Amino acid sequence: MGKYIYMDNSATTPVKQEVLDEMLPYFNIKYGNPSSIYSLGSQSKNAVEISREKIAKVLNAKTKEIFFTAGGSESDNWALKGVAFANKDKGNHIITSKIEHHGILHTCEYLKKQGFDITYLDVDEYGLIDLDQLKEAITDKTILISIMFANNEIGTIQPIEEVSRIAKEKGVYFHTDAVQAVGHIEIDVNELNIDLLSMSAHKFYGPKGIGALYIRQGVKIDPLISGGAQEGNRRAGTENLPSIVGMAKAIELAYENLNENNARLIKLRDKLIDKILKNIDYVRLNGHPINRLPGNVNVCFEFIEGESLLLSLDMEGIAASSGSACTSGSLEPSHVLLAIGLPHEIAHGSLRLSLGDFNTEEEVDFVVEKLIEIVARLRAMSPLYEKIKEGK
Amino acid sequence: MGKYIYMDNSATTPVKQEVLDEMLPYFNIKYGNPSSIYSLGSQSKNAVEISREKIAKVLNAKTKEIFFTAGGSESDNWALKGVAFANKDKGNHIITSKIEHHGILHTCEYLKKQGFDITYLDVDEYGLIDLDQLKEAITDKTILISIMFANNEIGTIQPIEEVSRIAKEKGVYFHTDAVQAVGHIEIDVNELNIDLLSMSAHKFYGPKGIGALYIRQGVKIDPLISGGAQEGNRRAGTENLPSIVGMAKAIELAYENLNENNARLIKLRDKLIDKILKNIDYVRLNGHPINRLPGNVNVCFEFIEGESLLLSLDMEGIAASSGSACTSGSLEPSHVLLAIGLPHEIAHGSLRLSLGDFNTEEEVDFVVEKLIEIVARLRAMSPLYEKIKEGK
Amino acid sequence: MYSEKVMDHFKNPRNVGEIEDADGIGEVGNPRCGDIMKMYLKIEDGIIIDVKFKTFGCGSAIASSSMATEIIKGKSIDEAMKVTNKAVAEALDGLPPVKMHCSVLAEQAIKSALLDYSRKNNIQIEGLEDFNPNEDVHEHQ
Amino acid sequence: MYSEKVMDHFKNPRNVGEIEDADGIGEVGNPRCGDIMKMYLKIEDGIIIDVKFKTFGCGSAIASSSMATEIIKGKSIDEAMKVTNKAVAEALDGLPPVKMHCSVLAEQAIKSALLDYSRKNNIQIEGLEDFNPNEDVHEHQ
Ligand SMILES: Cc1ncc(COP(=O)(O)O)c(C=O)c1O
Ligand SMILES: Cc1ncc(COP(=O)(O)O)c(C=O)c1O
Repeated sequence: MGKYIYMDNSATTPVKQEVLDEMLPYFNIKYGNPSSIYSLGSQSKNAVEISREKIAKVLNAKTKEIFFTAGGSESDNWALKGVAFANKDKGNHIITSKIEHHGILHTCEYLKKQGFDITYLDVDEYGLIDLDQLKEAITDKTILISIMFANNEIGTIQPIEEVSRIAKEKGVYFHTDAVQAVGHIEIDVNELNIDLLSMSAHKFYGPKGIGALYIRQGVKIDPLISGGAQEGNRRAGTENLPSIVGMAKAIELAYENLNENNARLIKLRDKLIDKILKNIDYVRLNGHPINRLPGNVNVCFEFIEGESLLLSLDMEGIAASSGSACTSGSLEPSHVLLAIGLPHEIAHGSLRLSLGDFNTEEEVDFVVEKLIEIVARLRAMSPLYEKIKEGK
Repeated sequence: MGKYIYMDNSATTPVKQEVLDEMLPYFNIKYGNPSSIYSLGSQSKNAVEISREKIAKVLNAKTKEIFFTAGGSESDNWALKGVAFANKDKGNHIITSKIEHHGILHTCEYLKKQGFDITYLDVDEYGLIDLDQLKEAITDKTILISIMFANNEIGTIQPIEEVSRIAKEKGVYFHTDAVQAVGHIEIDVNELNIDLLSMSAHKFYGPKGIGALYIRQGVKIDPLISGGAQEGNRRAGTENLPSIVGMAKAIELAYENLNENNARLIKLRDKLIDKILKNIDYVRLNGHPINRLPGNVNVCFEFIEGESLLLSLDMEGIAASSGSACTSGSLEPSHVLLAIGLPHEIAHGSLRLSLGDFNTEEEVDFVVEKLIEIVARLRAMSPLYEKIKEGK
Repeated sequence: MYSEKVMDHFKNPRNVGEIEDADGIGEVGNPRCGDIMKMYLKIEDGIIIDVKFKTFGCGSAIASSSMATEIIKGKSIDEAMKVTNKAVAEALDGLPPVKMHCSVLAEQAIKSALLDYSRKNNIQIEGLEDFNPNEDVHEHQ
Repeated sequence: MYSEKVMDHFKNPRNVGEIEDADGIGEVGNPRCGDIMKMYLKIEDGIIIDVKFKTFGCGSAIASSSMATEIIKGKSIDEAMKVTNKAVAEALDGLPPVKMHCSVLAEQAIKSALLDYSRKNNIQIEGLEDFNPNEDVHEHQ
């Protein structure tokens, strides 16, 4: 079998060696609490502020507009709950889409229980929202629009610039869950008119459990975690020093060679897509053919179920993911696949291969080879495929 | 000057080498997302569950009663907001004390704005709450009592068993902020009848940015961070794998030799207290003389101000902390020192030396020697001391 | 997540396939829910002399089908009727709680195939009076 | 946090002490707020020929006092009156925003000592008409 082939980079990524090297001294040498005034403490404070600056620079934000959190989910919760509660005198209506991450959707459900109204925008077969539907949805009670930058399952990139222009015209805050986009796509929060943006380091070769929320200066938002005076009094808790330093290093690395990296990834991605579509029948590509994340491949194999596909791939040393219900312990397949119009039985046969910096062309070839075998084997076992062959 | 002397272990601690060694593979080798079903993912899932089990065991909790968070502040916010909102049909009254950490106090202020009533119990000169006052404060609207296990500034340990007995008798949930206690004091959540307990790994030689909330089975609580199905659907976010593993290792180490370690620390602590009280005049010990954290020393030097004391100590290579206003950028000295009845001017002269596993007797001797010099020097500059000498 | 037995039966499922001239065929499950099991029985003198299956579903669905066929092969109809979902799960050294419905599906596939046999041959099988092959197995979780 | 200049003046404060037969003594600040500055002036022919201070306060309070005494030593009363808190802070290569009040305190200590001198000598010093030595410096932050 040889080396393990990791094609689930949208789920998480390994911490790059350069990132880990940067982090290490902060565990047990430069371990001072950034709030402490002695030298060991102010050294830590400096490290936090330099990290904040690095992240701000990449996004063209101001340094003081970056707030560290424990990851994408906290950032999403903070953005939504924080803006909702701080602006409830202005209105109680929030607009989002049907294909957001659960970090957004479940938070919206919570806000609904607290008296907020939520509109969930539809998406088309490629996963794109409809800008006209968005415009029509805005009322004088709308306080926030939250549309993800790029979808974690099907990779579709939304027309963020247009969304934020509409939000700005109507004087509504615009938040984007950019957890899958930061580190992978060029983002300028000013050019794109973004008010709040969520990110998470482990999606771009930084450590797990650290993220940030960009909050444009002047945006009215309550804290989610109150307490100490950290993060300009807006997010309490002793700073996760090594992870903050690691996140900054990781984002720097990600944007250092973004264009070359992405060119390579897109080539790999398109090769993988092409080979799958050519060599296997009854398969369809999910997500937008062009406006998609550089590393994202998402396909549905009819007549087979995703979990057995993943287990079979794992047996060959290949890590991937699926939107099948069986992989999550829930009964429903992925809400994203249903939202783009897939029938349940086809959604169950979905496979996401998300490519990253460490994947090679040889791996792509190997994976396709194995996929052909596995799909054939599972279909041979499938009573659904049998019917097709018999022409029923 | 020689080695840096770190006596601010209540602020944070270095990650122990054994802990870091345990963490390292999880950054870039065993980096799978615990929610993924392939082997790299289930390996991670196992690591999380084994860690949870280790922590549960130490506290005599059930494994599924331990929920990982990003630290003490998140745990405090979750406990208070989560219980408050989930039980608001039962009542809107919360009881806490005046000497809680800001993670509790500022969350209570937030809850007050959301319509909850908060009672802040007084403390005596040693920082102990009054159990009779507690009993009288409970009404039929009381839903939660939150009393810290041990105070972070003056080290006083509260009569937790009695507090929880009162809470239980009245059918009120009991939360304790045990951030300073876990890893330092034996805690049995069942014997002590604790319903919710906050902890933070960086206070016991684990990494920063990771903590946990113990939630007794059956306690009604809303999530603070909604989203993915992690942590039994109660705390969303990709698990901070290396830190979770590190926290578990750190807590194991802490309780392996707790009694011997504490005997050593208490000896050091008492030596430090004795020498300070004997060699410097106009000084008083803050906190309880006996019921205090093994490593906590907190004294007030009259006529001098804490920040200049800390800077002077730092110049000698000694890290410590103070409850002076000037160290926090606020105008008020520590609310804890004021609550135990210290006048402002004396509270400004407070010094906390918190001892840890790496401090030695030689360090204690050196620190006292330097303290004598520094206090004398600062007093020689102080117009307040001048008046005393002149008998004014 | 899965026991070694489950993985073994997933990797090398026993009795996969169809029986051309089956005496009883049962199909349970629902593609909407991501699992369909189809079971073929060859019965002689009240004894299940051959059994095959086809399954669309997750790893534990495939393993449960495989194990169920192994258990009933060579057994009498009465013995096969006594095979519960628990027996299938236990024979697999257990299933994760969220996957127990797969073993229920396997039990139902057996019963469904036996029902088909009983109807075709116009006989009564004790225990199948109230059996409803279209019952939603996910309720059993 | 602090500039090297601040740390230098904190470590080695200039002109610490008292002047026995001072011509003007000023004390500003409040122990409740954690800072008191006391300044002693020796004045001859309108020139500050000696100055000493004592300060209870944080590092920047001590450094600000020290710097203020250095600035006004040898200066005329008029020149000393023109020393602003900004000048003190700038001479220290800046102070953190939350510490600017320390430089205000230093400016007030000078003025307060000059006020004492003017009263004792029954003279008017321009600019001290509206000076209130008890004003809360923390308002200036
Ligand atoms: C008593 C107490 N509670 C809560 C906290 C907050 O913990 P953390 O900084 O890990 O969020 C601390 C430490 O800062 C503490 O000492
Ligand atoms: C689009 C999106 N939003 C939010 C999250 C949550 O991030 P985290 O797991 O770091 O909390 C993820 C990843 O899990 C994601 O893909």
